[in-house]
Amino acid sequence: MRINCPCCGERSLEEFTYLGDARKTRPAGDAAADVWVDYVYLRENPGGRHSEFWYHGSGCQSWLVVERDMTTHAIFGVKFARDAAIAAVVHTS
Amino acid sequence: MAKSPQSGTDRYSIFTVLREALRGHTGWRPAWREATPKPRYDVIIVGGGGHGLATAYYLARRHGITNVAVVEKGWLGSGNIGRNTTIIRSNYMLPGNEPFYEHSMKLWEGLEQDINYNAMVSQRGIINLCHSDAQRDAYARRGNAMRLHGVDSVLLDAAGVKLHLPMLDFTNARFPIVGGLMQPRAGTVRHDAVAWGYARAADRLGVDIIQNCEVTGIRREAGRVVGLETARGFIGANRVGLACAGHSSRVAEMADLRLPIESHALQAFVTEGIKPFIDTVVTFGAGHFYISQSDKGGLVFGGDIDGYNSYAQRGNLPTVEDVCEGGMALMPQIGRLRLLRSWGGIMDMSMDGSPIIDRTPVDGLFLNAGWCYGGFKATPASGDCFAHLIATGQPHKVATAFRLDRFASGRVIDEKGMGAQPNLH
Amino acid sequence: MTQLFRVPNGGLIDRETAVQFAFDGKSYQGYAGDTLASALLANGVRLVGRSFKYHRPRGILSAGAEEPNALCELRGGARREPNTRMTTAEIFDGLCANSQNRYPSLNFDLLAVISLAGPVFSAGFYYKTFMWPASFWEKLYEPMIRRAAGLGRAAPAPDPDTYEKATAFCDVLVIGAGAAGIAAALAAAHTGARVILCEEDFVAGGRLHADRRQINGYAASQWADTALADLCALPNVTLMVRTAVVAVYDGGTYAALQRVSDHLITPLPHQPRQRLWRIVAKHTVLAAGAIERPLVFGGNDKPGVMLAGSVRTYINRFAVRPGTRAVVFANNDDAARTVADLAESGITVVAFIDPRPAASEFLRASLATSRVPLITGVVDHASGFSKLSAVHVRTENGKLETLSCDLLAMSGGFMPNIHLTTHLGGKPVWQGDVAAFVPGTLPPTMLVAGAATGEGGLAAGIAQGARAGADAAHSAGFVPVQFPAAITVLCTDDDALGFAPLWHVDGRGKAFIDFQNDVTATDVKLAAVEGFRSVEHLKRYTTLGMATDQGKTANVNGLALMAEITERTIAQTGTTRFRPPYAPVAIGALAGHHRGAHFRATRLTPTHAWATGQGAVFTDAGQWKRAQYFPAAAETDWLDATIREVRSVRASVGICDVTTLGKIDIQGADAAEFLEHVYTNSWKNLAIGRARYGLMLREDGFVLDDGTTARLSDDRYIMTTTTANAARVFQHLEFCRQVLWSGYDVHLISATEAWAQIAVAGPRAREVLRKLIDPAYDISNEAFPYMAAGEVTLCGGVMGRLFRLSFSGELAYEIAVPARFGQALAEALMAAGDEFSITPYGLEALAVMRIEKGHAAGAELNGTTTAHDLGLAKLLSRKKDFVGRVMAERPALTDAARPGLVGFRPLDTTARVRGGAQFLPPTADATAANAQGHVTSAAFSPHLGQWIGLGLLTNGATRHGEVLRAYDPVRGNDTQVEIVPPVFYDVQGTRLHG
Amino acid sequence: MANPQSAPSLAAVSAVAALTAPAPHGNIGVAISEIVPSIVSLAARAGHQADLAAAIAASAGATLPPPGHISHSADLSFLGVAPGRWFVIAPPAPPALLEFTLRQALGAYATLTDQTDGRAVLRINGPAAVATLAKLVPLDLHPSVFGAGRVAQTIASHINIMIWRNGAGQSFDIAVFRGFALSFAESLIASAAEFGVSFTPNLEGPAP
Ligand SMILES: Cc1cc2nc3c(=O)[nH]c(=O)nc-3n(C[C@H](O)[C@H](O)[C@H](O)COP(=O)(O)OP(=O)(O)OC[C@H]3O[C@@H](n4cnc5c(N)ncnc54)[C@H](O)[C@@H]3O)c2cc1C
Ligand SMILES: NC(=O)c1ccc[n+]([C@@H]2O[C@H](COP(=O)([O-])OP(=O)(O)OC[C@H]3O[C@@H](n4cnc5c(N)ncnc54)[C@H](O)[C@@H]3O)[C@@H](O)[C@H]2O)c1
Ligand SMILES: Cc1cc2nc3c(=O)[nH]c(=O)nc-3n(C[C@H](O)[C@H](O)[C@H](O)COP(=O)(O)O)c2cc1C
Ligand SMILES: [Zn+2]
Repeated sequence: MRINCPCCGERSLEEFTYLGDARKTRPAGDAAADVWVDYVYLRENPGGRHSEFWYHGSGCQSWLVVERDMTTHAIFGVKFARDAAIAAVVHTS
Repeated sequence: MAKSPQSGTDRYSIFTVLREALRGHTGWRPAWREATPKPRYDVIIVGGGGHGLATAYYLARRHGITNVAVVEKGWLGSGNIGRNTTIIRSNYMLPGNEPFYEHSMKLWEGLEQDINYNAMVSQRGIINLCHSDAQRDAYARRGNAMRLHGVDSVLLDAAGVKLHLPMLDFTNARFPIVGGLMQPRAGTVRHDAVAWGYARAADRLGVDIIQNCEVTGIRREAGRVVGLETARGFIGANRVGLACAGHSSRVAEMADLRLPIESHALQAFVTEGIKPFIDTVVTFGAGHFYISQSDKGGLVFGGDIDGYNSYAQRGNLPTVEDVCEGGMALMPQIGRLRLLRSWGGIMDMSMDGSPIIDRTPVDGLFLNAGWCYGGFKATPASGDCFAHLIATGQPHKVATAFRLDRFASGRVIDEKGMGAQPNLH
Repeated sequence: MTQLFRVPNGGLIDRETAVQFAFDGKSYQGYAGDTLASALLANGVRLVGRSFKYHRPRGILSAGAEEPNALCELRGGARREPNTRMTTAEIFDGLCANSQNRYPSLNFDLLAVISLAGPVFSAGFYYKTFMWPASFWEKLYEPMIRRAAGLGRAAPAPDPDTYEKATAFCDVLVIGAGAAGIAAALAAAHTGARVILCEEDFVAGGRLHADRRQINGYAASQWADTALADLCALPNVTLMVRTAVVAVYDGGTYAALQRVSDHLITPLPHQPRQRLWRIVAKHTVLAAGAIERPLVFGGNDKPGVMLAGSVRTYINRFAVRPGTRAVVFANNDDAARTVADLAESGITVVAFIDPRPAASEFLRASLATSRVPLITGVVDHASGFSKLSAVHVRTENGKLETLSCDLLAMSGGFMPNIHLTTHLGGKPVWQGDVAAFVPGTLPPTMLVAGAATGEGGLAAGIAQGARAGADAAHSAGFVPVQFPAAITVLCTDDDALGFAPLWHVDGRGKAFIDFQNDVTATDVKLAAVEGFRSVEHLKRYTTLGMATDQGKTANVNGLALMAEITERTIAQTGTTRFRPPYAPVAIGALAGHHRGAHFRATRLTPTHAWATGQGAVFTDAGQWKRAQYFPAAAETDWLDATIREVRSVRASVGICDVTTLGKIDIQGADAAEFLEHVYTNSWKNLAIGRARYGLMLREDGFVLDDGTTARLSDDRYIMTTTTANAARVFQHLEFCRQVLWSGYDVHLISATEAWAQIAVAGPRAREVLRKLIDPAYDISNEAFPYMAAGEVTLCGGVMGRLFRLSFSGELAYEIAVPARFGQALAEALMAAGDEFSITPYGLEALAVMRIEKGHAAGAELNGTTTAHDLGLAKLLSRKKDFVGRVMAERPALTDAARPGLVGFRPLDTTARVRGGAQFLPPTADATAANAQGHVTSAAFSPHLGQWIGLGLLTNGATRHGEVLRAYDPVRGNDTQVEIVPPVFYDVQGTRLHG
Repeated sequence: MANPQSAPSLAAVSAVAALTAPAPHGNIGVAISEIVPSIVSLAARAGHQADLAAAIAASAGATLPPPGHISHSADLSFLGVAPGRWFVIAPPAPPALLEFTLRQALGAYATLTDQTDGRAVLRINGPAAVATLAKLVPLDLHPSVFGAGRVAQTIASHINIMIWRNGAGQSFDIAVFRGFALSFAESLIASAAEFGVSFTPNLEGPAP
């Protein structure tokens, strides 16, 4: 698998580490307990497109959000997680 | 308790084999009938893997519930039961796990006679290697916990390891071997035979095994299960047990459930067949590598999961290299042996690395999942405990910790201490 | 006389270079350019192996990677290589090979008696018996089965050769250098694309060298040479022979195995035996040709029964006569070429046996030219003891006719070599008109050309190749250009296939489908009877296709027979899944350079060389090598050294390299705010020039790591992490910075390696440092108290950082200098401390002192402990949001009954307790129900003169004074211990303030 | 109190001091040498990207390159390694001098950390440099892709590295974390051995 890092270009899997589901946003400190349980423990795990955090640890050390198909491994897009995070904040506020 | 599954001419023994040899093997019955779905069953088990088939068998055998169907989307045994590296062991550390896996080990020990099928349960022992004093202490902790549960465990020093495994690299290793934890009763089992043996035994007790029957929906009325939509039509049942391993999330989603599970690919490898080379199972944690030899002669080995979510039953090259590097580091004699085949399976990686055998918020819907890369060894106990839960509504006494709500409560069973990150377990 | 079966002229062998080799101890001669198989055939050797289960005598079936029979142990000693295909092994002077899986010899194999009991040893036999008594399985049955199973033997010693891995990039990768592949490479290369052409064989050209074909008036072999020469002249083309592409991975990544030195007796100096290439290709053309299928009839496995196309390969490419009297049996016209080539090379062709009712014009014409009779019918069975002596033909009118012969060339049609099209999950589809599985969905950037498409024909193959090569280059961004002439004008001799299926002849004797695994037509029938009708069940029940050749010649025949028996079409029946690798790959090659000491990189501290000089014994801490202890001359074990080191530190002063602790330089206007989120305790009020202990949780509320962080200036902090967690913590902090709190002005830089950091501990520590730190800096207790931190210069202006931290409980500092000075600093400290008998100390002594002080470390920070467990609950701030705050409050994590940190000491002061022992009530049974916790760390305390330790004990904080058992059965220990507070030394902490 | 005059000055030691150089043989396809440039990491403070760029233009006369590219001023090279992050490389100098200088020039706009001692840098020169690096570096080093002025961070032989091309020829510099330097140099020399390799340590050692 090769991930096209928006900073470094296309690189092989071994440069990256995987974290998981990127659709989640960290709840506010005062959110209800079950919201936190959901955030920490429950996962989307779909058969198709999955949005996920990857860390380019052997490259630019950026956290990325990769849109990838869990069944075919096809990658649809890669962006900086920082931008995704900012976009999410803008979107919800 | 139902009667012994097979009797008379259908029994497997050297005599029936001889008889059939003489008449050209025309008298055998199919190992299991090709059942077509009935309109309804008392219990439907989704997933014709090891756990699903064992569950059906124990439902019939121990609880007398025989109006049972196992529905399988592909061919029986096409999931992880048909692609795992066949290691069985009960060398767990935490009290939530250990009694369960030991129960499984005991069931393995009597399995073949029970189901009248030679699954080649081979108690050849397992050795987990350690490379530092701290690791040795951690193994001692585990070995002591096992002893407290009445389970065999032996702490070996380097010389002790060498006695069993002279081919390991004791002289030039990057991570020198200081010892290991051995469980002599651990070993391997011929994986496909487990599926076939349980299927045959369940079939003989009246269970319908329905292949090529993908579940596409879980029909509910007023919050309780009434049956399943499948590729072969609707099938009714008030009790449904999910034993879908790597696909658990997708099936649970049909009942609007989200699970504390990610699906990950684990690869495995086999070499060309060679004459006996290694007599026990060895795991080399520092190198992400473990190995045993199949009775056919192939070295069967594996390592870490690929590390990203996947349903693809295959992995990528970095893991292949990583595993083979581990192999060469551990036993440089295998350099000229050839990798014959590599494949992958989809692991139901849970958030604490331990399984779930529990009810779900949907009435009548039961869940058996979260086996990670270690559910093969659990097959008999998982079937027994899941059957117990479905039949009685109560958790089996060796599986009380495998609750779904443990993530909310914090009573996680985290052997490795990696937290809610499945790819690290 | 040698090489009696060599044709006098022709072939791609070098008759000038004779090569001596040995098989089963007997010497033979061959020529450079031979494979072991061709050289053995040239010497008339027919019996070369024994089958897996029945130990049947076997000969050479094919001329390529699909070979199921002709396997040997190649070379000897540590270079012994079992299961090597003679058909692909190049010979070299001194080659030595042995047959395998036979006892005592190839000609006289006692185990062949198994063949007599064949009916009992049917498929699935094992599952039905060997069950009684249960205990006999491991002791008797299994060892017996295992000894009989397996083929060759592994080498007896570590592989003496080396391996390499390398990465290559190209626009177009062409797999297979036959007619189609050469055309593809030429077409792609002419657009300017970077092309890699991989060929498994040691000679490029594929069937162009194996068949006597014509292209544009040239002999095909000559056309190939010219085209390849053209290719090699282009700077943008790399031709790699002896290189098989073995696997396809995501993202256009391919694994290819280059056999760099397998044709040499040993690799040249500095050369690997093999090299694994990871090829990253924008686009790919698969032109891997096709594999011929055997026909299934009784005795089809006798030495002397060969694939018709391979017979041509031996004749044309190797100038070898594989027999003297031949029969050809085929259900297609391609085998007519075999008749012609046999006749031409002086082999008598007795007949062409053809099951098809009507022969094509092409076939008639070719047979007429060679004057070979056509018999419409089938071979009912073949006979002969250890090699073929006759075939028994059932003619169309039902008569059985015996034809004596020593060679049967058979062809059951062709199987396109589509292996690599399936690795990413593509499912082959059955194409009835060519009776073959052809590629289904392809990997995203792959095209297929030539015989691999299932559509035969040389001209068509070249045209397809050229088109695919051009298309691939175009997709990779290159502008189409006109094809070079060699692949534009195309004129070849006739192509004809005219295939009609014949899956099985129901005749006499064992009819083999999978030669290597001894799977017969009867086994397939048995599987069907027992319900193993899915092809995947068929495979697993009978082992069809599971041998070293992965059923390259067997699978289609097996599943076609299953389809016939179960009255399904082949399309409905389907094929089993192909899996990487395409051909078996040495594990050594997949590991490359990473074995032995180079398995993983070694990370060395700046004082490594110095510590080595001090006689240090090192231990692994992740990838780091750290000094474990420094044995002195008279000391016999680690404990002596450790006790001395601890005593020296506690009495005077010692030094220890602590560079490995993670150091993270945190800068920015929001640095403090950031720390508030990642640590549980508060940071904003930390003064410049001060350090503080910090605790970090995971989001699930369990402890992730701990360490100290110092504030160097208004907006700059230096954080330390534990050695073990340095990388994970850094990654976690970057996640917090980039994702969770992405608006902050804060930057993280790992500075672990930039600074050599040495702990100077003990009552004389200040005096030692005072000698090195430049006088401008006041390091008196008042000016630089416990937990002070700051920049200093030392040794006359060398910049440094000084931290007053103490893990040992003594007056202690950590002094950091740029890494290049690390070794000199250690030396300077030793010199400055000489008057105090300064001592270097290692991890063991460090551990003793931290246990005496009750500091948690790896064994306690094990990922399952909470702040409460470690007695650190007071560090959980209630005033802010930090990672893990909410989940840490779950009742199960704060439950007082959880195992909490305690200290303990054995009642018997001579007793030793070790990590991993379990706590039990003193009189309770040793059962799990009574277990109450465990010993996490233990050490001999020189201060107390006995073993002590830390543990995690249920309700630990309330149980000081209780006596428990520390139960350690795996080491044969069972000791009574008193539970005490987890601080054994200087409870008031006065020493570290001293 | 000790006499400051008697304080020993500290000697610098190379990260690959322990390397045994290969015995020279035949042609030298690859010449490997250790170099000791000053290295400082540079990042823009939040909201000050433009100020930083302007300050660099004013003080060093260079433009800050995008990731993967290098720009030069008279003495300095700026290596773009991540969004908003660069490594500044300069000729050998005493520790912290480069950081100090840059801090004076860039002050409030930049985050600076000296990395000189954190890395060891090896220079790989010669006709077989690319063939050698193919065994270690999983990047396409073809001049059309990784020509003059290109830099990348990647992983080689399990070790994180930063690699850049020197000029337009067959010359590359590779920076590794100091603790890995010996391991990496050994792999590099082993990979180059078949082409003929020489190794030149930095005899003066790093600047004191
Ligand atoms: C490479 C590898 C190595 C392993 N090694 C070991 C080992 O050495 N020891 C060990 O203990 N464990 C090992 N495991 C783990 C073990 O194989 C699994 O945990 C265990 O097999 C899971 O239970 P199962 O057998 O019921 O799963 P499966 O066999 O996967 O059964 C689940 C079944 O559910 C079916 N299914 C899914 N969705 C549907 C649907 N919608 N409708 C109908 N049916 C459906 C699937 O087709 C599948 O057949 C390994 C796994 C792999 C992949
Ligand atoms: N219908 C048919 O299938 C059929 C039947 C008989 C003959 N033919 C003839 O076969 C020839 C076809 O030419 P072609 O170029 O397609 O095939 P080819 O067999 O000439 O060449 C294929 C080449 O690919 C190589 N190869 C295979 N797998 C490889 C791998 N994984 N890695 C590297 N190399 C690999 C082989 O060693 C071989 O040299 C024509 O002459 C055609 O007439 C075709
Ligand atoms: C224990 C074990 C041993 C195996 N031995 C062989 C073998 O000798 N030959 C072979 O071709 N495959 C062998 N396999 C692999 C299977 O062929 C197959 O790849 C695996 O069961 C996964 O199925 P799939 O490849 O069809 O997805 C083995 C698998 C396992 C689990
Ligand atoms: Zn990147």
